[in-house]
Amino acid sequence: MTASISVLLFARYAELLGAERLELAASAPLTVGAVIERLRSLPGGAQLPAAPLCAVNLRQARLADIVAPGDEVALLPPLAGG
Amino acid sequence: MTASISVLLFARYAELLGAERLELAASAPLTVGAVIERLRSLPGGAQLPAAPLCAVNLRQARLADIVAPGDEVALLPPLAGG
Amino acid sequence: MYLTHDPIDVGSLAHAVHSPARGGLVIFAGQVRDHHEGRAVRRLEYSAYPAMAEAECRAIVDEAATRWPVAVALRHRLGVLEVGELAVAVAVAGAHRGEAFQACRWIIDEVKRRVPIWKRESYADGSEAWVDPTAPGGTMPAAAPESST
Amino acid sequence: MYLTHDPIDVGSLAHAVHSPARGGLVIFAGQVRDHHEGRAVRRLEYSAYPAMAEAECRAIVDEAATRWPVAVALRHRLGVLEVGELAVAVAVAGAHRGEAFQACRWIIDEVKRRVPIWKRESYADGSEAWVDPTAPGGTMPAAAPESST
Repeated sequence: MTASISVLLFARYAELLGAERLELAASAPLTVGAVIERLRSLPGGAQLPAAPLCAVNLRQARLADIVAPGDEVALLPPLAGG
Repeated sequence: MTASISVLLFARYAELLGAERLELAASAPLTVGAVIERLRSLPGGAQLPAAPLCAVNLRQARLADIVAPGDEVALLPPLAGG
Repeated sequence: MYLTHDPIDVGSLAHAVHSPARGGLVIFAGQVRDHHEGRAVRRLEYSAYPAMAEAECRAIVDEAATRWPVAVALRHRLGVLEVGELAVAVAVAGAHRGEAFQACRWIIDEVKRRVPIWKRESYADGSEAWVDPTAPGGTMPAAAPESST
Repeated sequence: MYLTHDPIDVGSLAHAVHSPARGGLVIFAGQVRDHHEGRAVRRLEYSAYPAMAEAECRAIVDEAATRWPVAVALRHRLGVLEVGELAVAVAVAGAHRGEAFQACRWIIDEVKRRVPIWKRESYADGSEAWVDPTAPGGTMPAAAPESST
């Protein structure tokens, strides 16, 4: 079984990368910031902000937080509910 | 035609005096306070406060305000709407 | 007409202020509670000085419309109400929710402060009293209950 | 379930929080406006991160109930909405109106602040954009409109 981190993309960010879900191969823990850097190197990813709102396993997270294979990282565009 | 001031009584004040409307004979202007003193001298009137909330011709009034024959004075118990 | 003896329909008040340009709707609805100052309330009766109460309600609504860019609907019930029935409702719609909240809160506070309406409560033990926010205990004695037969 | 693809029924939310002990009911209803930042809006589409949005809504409702002695009902719509349809509604009932107003205002502010929901607007001229309160002009470009055929 390949070790990976699930990345969820929503709204405009999903449009930028043309995907709502990606699996990033990851054999060891890394920071949320490192996950974002990898996404920014993908086609369409350059327009992602360097420090977007993020969640890890449904809770808001910071760029310095550590994620491990099996975690779910979500990139959240600026919220517009209500 | 008898010159008089109409007095309206509401809620508990109407119960105290046993009337919702009184005509006070008055040939000349007098103060709202004087109207109240006359009401307080009526049967049941002693329980009226000396300075109740009052209105003259639908607008809140003070004890020193002057009323003339033809005016409508209302004595308003503490408000309890809403 | 801001006073009514008929049940208040909140939906029709909301409809009255609704418009596609006003995205925020705030409604306050006050209903008859089953208790007051520790006593079990069975029903109550609202009475008013109708001409002055209508004039005060109109003045409140007009003043709200000058203070905030909102549309307002207001209704206060009179007569006998059972527990759970609506006594008063205010609907305020505006483009921005902050204004709608402020205006709605201000209007209901002003209604309570300056509209000549009175409330006679009937308690579960058969007694009655006039609600009087200025009195110790919140009520003043009422004459013999209408229900004494 | 705080999120729904079905039209929001404010009456059922009011009914859910209603009780004879709670005399004050405050409702906020947010509906789709016909304009945004000067542009004529035709319709819009709400999307969400559903699992997190449900969790955040639940956390907001639970926190409100610890801060004020109130009952709360909350619903946010997802999917395509026409102008005038309800996007979100909050119903708060309490014994005292001040608490109900405060809680209702706090809840809708928190929903906007922390629930992961996004809004794509379709304008009268056929263009579309993502609502982005942090962007100059309030929107960011969207990919080709779904309606281009």
